[in-house]
Amino acid sequence: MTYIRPNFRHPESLRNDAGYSIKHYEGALSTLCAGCGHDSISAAIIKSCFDLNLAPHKIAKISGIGCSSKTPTYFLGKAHGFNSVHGRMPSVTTGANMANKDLLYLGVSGDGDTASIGMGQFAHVVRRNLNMVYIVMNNGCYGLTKGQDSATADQGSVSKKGVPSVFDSIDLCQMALQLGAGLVARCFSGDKKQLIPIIKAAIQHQGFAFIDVISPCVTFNNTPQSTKGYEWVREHMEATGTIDFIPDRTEITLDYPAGSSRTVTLHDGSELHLQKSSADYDLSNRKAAMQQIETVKEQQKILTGLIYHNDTKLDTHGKINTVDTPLNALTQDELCPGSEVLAALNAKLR
Amino acid sequence: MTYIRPNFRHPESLRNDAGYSIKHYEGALSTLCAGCGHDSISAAIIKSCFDLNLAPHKIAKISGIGCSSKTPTYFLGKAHGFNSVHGRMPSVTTGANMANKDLLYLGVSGDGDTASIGMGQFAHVVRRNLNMVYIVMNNGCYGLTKGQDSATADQGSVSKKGVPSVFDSIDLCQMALQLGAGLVARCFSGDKKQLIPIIKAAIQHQGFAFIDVISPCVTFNNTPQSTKGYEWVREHMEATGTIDFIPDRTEITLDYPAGSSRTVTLHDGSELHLQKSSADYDLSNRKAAMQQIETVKEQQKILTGLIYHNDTKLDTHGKINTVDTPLNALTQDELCPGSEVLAALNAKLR
Amino acid sequence: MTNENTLSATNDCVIRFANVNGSGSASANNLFSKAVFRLGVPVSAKNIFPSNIQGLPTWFEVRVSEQGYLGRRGGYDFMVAVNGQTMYKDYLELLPGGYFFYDSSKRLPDSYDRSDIHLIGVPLTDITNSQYSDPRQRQIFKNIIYVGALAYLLDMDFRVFEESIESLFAQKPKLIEPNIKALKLGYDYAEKHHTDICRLNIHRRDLNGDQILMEGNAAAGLGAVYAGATVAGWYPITPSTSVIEAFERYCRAYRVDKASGRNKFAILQAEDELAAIGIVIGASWNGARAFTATSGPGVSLMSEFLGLAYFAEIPVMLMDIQRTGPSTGMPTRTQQSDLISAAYASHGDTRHVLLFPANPTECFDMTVTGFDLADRLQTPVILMSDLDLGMNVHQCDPIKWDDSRVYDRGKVLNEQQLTDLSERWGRYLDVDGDGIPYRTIPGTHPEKGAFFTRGSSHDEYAAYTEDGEVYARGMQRLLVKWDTAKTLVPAAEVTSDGADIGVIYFGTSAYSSREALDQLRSTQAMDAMRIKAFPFGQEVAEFIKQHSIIFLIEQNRDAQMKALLVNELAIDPNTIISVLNMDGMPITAEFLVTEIQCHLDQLAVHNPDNQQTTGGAA
Amino acid sequence: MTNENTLSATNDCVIRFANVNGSGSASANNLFSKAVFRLGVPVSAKNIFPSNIQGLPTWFEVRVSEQGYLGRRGGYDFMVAVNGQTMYKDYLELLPGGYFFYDSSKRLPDSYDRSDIHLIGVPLTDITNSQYSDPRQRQIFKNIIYVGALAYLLDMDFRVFEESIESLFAQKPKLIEPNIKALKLGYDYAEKHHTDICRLNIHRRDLNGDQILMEGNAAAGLGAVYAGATVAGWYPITPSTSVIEAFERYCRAYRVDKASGRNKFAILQAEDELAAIGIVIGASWNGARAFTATSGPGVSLMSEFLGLAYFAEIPVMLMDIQRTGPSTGMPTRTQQSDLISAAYASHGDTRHVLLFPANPTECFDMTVTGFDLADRLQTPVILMSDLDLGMNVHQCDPIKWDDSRVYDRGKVLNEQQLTDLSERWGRYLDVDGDGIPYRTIPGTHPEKGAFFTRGSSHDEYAAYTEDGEVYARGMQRLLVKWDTAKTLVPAAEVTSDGADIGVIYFGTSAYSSREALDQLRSTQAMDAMRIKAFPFGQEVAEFIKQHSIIFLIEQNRDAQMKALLVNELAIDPNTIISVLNMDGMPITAEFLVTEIQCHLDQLAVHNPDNQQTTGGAA
Ligand SMILES: Cc1ncc(C[n+]2csc(CCOP(=O)(O)OP(=O)(O)O)c2C)c(N)n1
Ligand SMILES: Cc1ncc(C[n+]2csc(CCOP(=O)(O)OP(=O)(O)O)c2C)c(N)n1
Ligand code: SF4
Ligand code: SF4
Ligand SMILES: [Mg+2]
Ligand SMILES: [Mg+2]
Repeated sequence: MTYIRPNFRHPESLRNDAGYSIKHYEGALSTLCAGCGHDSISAAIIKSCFDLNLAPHKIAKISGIGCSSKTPTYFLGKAHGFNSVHGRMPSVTTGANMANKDLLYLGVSGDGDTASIGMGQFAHVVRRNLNMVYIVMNNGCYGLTKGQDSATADQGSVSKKGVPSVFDSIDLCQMALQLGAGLVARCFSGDKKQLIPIIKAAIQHQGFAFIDVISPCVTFNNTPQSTKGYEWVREHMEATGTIDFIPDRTEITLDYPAGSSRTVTLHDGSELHLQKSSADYDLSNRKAAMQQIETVKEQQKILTGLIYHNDTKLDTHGKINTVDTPLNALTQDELCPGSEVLAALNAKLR
Repeated sequence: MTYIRPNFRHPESLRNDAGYSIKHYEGALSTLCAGCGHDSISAAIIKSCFDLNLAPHKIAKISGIGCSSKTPTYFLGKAHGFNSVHGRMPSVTTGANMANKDLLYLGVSGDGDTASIGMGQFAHVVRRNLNMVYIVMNNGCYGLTKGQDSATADQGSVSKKGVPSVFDSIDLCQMALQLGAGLVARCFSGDKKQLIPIIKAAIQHQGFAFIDVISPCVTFNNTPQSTKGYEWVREHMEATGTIDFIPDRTEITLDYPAGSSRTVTLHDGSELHLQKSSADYDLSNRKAAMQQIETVKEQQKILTGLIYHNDTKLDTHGKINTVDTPLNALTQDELCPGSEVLAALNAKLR
Repeated sequence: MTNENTLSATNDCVIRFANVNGSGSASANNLFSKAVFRLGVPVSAKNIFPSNIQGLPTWFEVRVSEQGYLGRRGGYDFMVAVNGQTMYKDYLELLPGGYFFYDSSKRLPDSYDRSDIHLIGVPLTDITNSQYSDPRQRQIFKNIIYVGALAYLLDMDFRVFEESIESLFAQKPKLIEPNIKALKLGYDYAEKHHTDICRLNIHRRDLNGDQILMEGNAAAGLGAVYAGATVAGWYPITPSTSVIEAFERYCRAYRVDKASGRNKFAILQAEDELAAIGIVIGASWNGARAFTATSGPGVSLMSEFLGLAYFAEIPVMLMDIQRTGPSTGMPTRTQQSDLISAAYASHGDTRHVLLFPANPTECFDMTVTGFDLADRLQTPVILMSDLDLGMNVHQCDPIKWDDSRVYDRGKVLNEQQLTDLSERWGRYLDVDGDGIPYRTIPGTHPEKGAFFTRGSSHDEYAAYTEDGEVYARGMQRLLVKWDTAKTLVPAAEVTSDGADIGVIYFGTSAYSSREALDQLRSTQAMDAMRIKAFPFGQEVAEFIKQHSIIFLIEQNRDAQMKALLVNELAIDPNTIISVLNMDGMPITAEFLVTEIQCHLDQLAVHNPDNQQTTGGAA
Repeated sequence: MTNENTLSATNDCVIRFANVNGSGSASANNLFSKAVFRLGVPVSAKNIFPSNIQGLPTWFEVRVSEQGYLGRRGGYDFMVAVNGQTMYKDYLELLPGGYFFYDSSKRLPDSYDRSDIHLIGVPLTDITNSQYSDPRQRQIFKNIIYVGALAYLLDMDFRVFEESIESLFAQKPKLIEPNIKALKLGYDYAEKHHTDICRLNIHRRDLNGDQILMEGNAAAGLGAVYAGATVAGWYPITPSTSVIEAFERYCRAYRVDKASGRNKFAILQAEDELAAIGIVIGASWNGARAFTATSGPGVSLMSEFLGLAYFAEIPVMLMDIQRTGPSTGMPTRTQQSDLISAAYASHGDTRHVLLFPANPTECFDMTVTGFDLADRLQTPVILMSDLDLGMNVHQCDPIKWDDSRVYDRGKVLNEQQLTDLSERWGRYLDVDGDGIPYRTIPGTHPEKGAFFTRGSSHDEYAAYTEDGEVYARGMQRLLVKWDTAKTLVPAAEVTSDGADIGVIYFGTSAYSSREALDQLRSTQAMDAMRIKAFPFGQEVAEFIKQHSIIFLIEQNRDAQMKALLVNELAIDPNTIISVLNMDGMPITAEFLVTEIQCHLDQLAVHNPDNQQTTGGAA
């Protein structure tokens, strides 16, 4: 039980450009196990929101059920949160987003919550390109119900129970790519340097941004033979590149060595800079991204980092052509046709 | 309303090697619209089962809800059928298969039934590699509820309603591939020459065999601008190859021109022969198959035919290591530990 | 057949059309019933269609009633039998003295040997074949021809048909003349060959006032527009789909921003019913008015989410257009059989507000009320319509809107109110004693009012708790809210004259119940109550208390409303006699009269002095 | 504190352990309660744990009762307070005259100022720190040390602890000595510093006969093995998960084919509860015995499928291990609040058979019976267990199996029977008049017996129909079957002595109810009935009829069993007084006595001559 604080600790007095201190982004005491990967992700979210100068109350954090889905209580205490039912975060977030397009939607889920009971809703929120950040805290198991294998547990991976998983695992990044997500990334909760810029990029992304964060469950799935344990992941990570998030390209001019780096420009002009990239494919090429995941997997490695980015597609609101004003802000006058039109309508019905 | 009869009409008297006439494989009067693609698929199923000499009563046909899911009533009247609830055919089939591994499981679904409400169950039955044939009668719409776009309706496709679909479509073959299906094919209900051998191959395949059959809905989605209409599909089909199913390779020796053909050998020794193939990739290479679908799609075409085949994986029973005897045939003696072991057990609990 | 047996009546008959679906008969049949309406004669029409798209039997029943009885009466006086598949059954179902209209292009088989009915043959196929060569035209005009024949046979003013055709095809004037020609073909043939055969007439009256013809689902969809609903998540299912279709249609008409062409509404066809209600819950939580419409299977699937909304106190507007259950049941037949599953949807101690509209006007009104109640009570409200109401065209009062009406958005704190708050705000704190706490909408205030919504147990400040006492306190407060609900829902409609016998009904049983009551009252005084909502107000309990014999009319097998009444009002079930119709067809007045009379006769036998009757079990 | 206030008793006390979860206290506490059991003294233990994995408060309550009362009594005599987070609350909750055991390594703050209790400080941290250096060892042995101290304080035979340790670590003998050492550390410290302080004793008796200690879920899992279940589809959810874990454990022990090492069972962790029950339905349809276990949220999600199984008549064995609802509620607290949602699960007219086990032995027996009933009745059967029963270790009768018992697989036609059939077989034809038709399993016969299963309406021959009469006939037959069910389900257990007052209870309320009855009967005659199943047999109706005052004990807010009784038996709800516990904690005898006595006092006031009592409303 700890308060989640980002590793990069700012003095309480330090304020970001929006005038908030880091405290404004923190939440309640975490009740997760000490060392749980999920807590690190919470810390990264806090730090990302602080750095991006977001108004905390303009964020809605929505989750399903599970240890992972509990985390929204532990960050962004000034934001409204919704711990819904198991596997149904996507639909609740979709409704929330329909009601008010102006908030930032941070969806948090687990691998059980998303890849099993929530698979249908996951697929369809991707397909609709809902403008949200979707984070899966992926530990390959059902933490809250005491460690059963989840559908992301790799075949042969061994959890605390000691029985190797027999079924193929579902790769959520590949699913997201397949279903048309605009930003797809995979991270490791133990690697904040990579995670934070990617969360920032996901927040800035217009449309559906998916981050699969491998997040070890220290209590039930952190054995040496678990492919979602700290040890295994650290040893098998293969990164698309070392990543910097640059909020405003006019501001800083970093000198990246030519050829070894590449830049992803986000819709607000901010940039994601990949240094010393090991990924030799075009990040905006879906087919290439899919291949790359497979190729790295064939080498018994896990591809991490930003895997795909493309923000040319309309989001759900764009597709269904809603007005700019959030729907929840339209007044009765704007919504109710009034008595007059009824005369004509009734007449037609005679 | 018609009785479904395969196009290739055998005289009633003609019997297959198992001694059944074609009548043994037929079902009740179809109540689908005249011209509905689904009826053609039923006919192809009838013909395939006849040709394969299957004992009709050793088949279980299971479906969800929809026009497509009604079809099991219209074929194989001697087989038990189960028209379950919307989107849940996979779980019912899974249970049935667990109970008796010795029957052939023919699962029939629609694109609404599979790609929307049934997405979760679909994904997981693939993942478990259940030994079954899974046929989606894909018309890009919800026929039975009068023509709403389904999740397989392509963006821009226009149904009878006249409003272009705004969301991306879900490609079920790609999903199946992604999730590890052992046999993946796409066919067109209007092309029996391709469909029948593939159904046969799917039946012979050990493990999960998936066939996405584009099957026009003449009533609600057969406009010229519908990418699931007869016209569009006929014009945009791109086949992996012209296909022959050869039941026993020792029997017939066909002379295929070298280089232009390839052969897929099924677990019982039968073969699927692709002539004049336009697919220049290895059918047993998953990555290549995925790429091929995408590549053909980029050319505004639909890849049809056998897309992928690999039967090296254990099916669900294999993975969970069940005995050979069907579980529903185990006797009380084999199942009940009896009173003796209770003495020891009770003692342990004191 | 003797003349005495011949059915004869003016503006009082039931005509049944037996067709094949997908054959275009629906529009012809509607043309006929609309003509009756336009003649100023009350009419009701029931479409009895199969659960497929084309080629199966479908029926259309038109009730013509000068007395204004709009329910099903029972029995058919006139059969338009143009479906070979069902013709013999249709033939047998005709009332003695009735009229059997058929396509005489083929002669009737010998088995059609009833001597107690009138045969009216019109060679529809021959006529169309001789007049039209295009097969599609043949099919369509065949239907119009029989309507023309009916116009003659029933002595209807031909002009009203012409006018209908003219207004129907105002956009496609080319079609007017051929349609009128087809009508005439039928009219003329009947006039020539069946002169003065039919003693059923439909003559012009002026009984329909300002009434309109509308489907309940269209009215509910319109109601959602007027109530200010902006978000709809839904999944197609018969018979609810047309609610959303109507909502979309009316939104496109009234809710598109003129300048930008953009929509002041968001309708999402969800991937299933779980997602549909998830969308509604998310949108409602975020301050929009949102709703979904479904039928039984959808309600079952929404059950978990309904429990969340109940416990986390989120407004939900759900329309359940009931069909015949259980399971897939008869998807195109009506029933009132989701009462228990809707009222107590979800595990644990839950209960939800239900509204029971009885006609399209009420579908509109109760939808608007439903949104207000959901916001005020912060809980799910379920509009319990049914297939009969939702998908049939009903004659009803015109839709009205009072421009001074202001939406009741309930206890929502805005930014200023939050700023002004001096005490600590608690999301689940009952400060007014009505069991309803104040809520806030995300994004309202930079510092105050944020809270965590959860389906797990929470204290008054929305914090997670596993303290049994705190949990129990919250659950008890929900009962206080439930009591508040009783005072806010629409009250039952009571007609009381101090009789011993009370008849209770609700929803679409209202039509036939009223007719049955009129008949029964000729020999026996009876009071009546129409229930409009659950939970029940005080008036419901009182009505039951005041009557020694209660008949409760329902369209289900298990007397579900009785279960609700008995359970919620602590009523002795033995005081209630259930009258149950469960075959999926809208209940008929005839059935009601027979059933109730039969019970009364039995009671009279058991208690000759008719004193301390306690009623029989259902 | 005066001596009179000091609690003193032999073999009659309640000890509460306050710990932090994930700290290894569970095994120490179990060691203690098992020692009581092995001393031949009846014991019951309740684990009150949080819905997280590590670091939150958890309690363990041990009831020691020479009289054999195994429910919660109410009140704590002895508090082992080793959780700082809750210590003060724990302190306040101790009964006057009780004993407060705490870690005296740190001195108690001044606020701990009660003068009516005994403080027993043992410096657990100091002792462990001085004895062990490894932090993990420190944590584990700290718990063992307090158990050792208790052994002295409660004057328990130390040998029984040594034996327990020896048998516990029979496989890891290295651990025996250090554990015994830790026990001794505590024992010795207490002996030295708290000599003869505690007047609560636990002395050896021989009261436990051949009883065993078992969790209800383990018994249910074992029952499924004995019943011949081969297929389980499931989805993890507390508190049901351990049913499947037990099933798997016992299958691995008894159901692996020796020769091949292969499994005579198939357990699939499904993707969700919809799939879990889908798997069960598919397997049952195909002739295997199949089951699933879940809790409230799962039952909600299974609702649509349960309706299918009801209507298509497919055996389903479902175990609902109830927890506190609604929604996610309190996942680690108990309740009996899924009765209505289980009994009437799904839209349309549906009803399902429920079984109410009251102890692990019954979990076993009723699971076996449940499979027989599901097969015989071809319908869902739901075992209504709860967290208290399922996840706590209960002292109960040993599990028994009669080797002459033959599974009742119900009316299933085999190949020979099909061949021999002379009449046309109808899947839904009631040939015996009991409402139960004959079914066939796929693949049985090459020519006969194939049929189409559907959730849509069907005739007697399983053909699709939209004929309302045929549909209604089928639905009425299901009521006949329901009547048959009443004669087959386990009968209620009635203890009747002709008293005016009858007390009804079911499930885990049985323990405390019996204890309360013993107390209440000292002043007032009372009969009792324990309900074991729904639908109710004739004996249930009769019991209610025979008693002018009925108390009905339930662990939910909404009196759900009362609703079932009233609705199904047409009982006047006013004759039943509900006694409801709803805070998620197992009901206590103290609560029951107080509540019932209070009602009785009120009744006495209203009816001084105690004559025509009609009971008060709940
Ligand atoms: C409908 C339903 N089924 C089952 C559960 C029980 N349950 C709670 S959390 C959980 C799985 C959590 O796994 P995951 O999403 O991976 O989260 P983690 O705890 O591993 O972070 C389950 C099955 C539930 N709450 N609701
Ligand atoms: C739970 C549930 N929701 C909705 C429906 C209504 N429904 C029946 S069929 C269908 C869609 C069918 O579409 P598809 O699977 O593509 O089959 P098609 O008719 O196009 O062959 C729907 C939504 C239902 N029967 N059950
Ligand atoms: S059980 Fe696992 S996932 Fe849950 S809090 Fe503990 S370490 Fe994290
Ligand atoms: S509606 Fe469409 S899918 Fe359904 S039967 Fe007709 S053509 Fe086929
Ligand atoms: Mg997980
Ligand atoms: Mg379809």
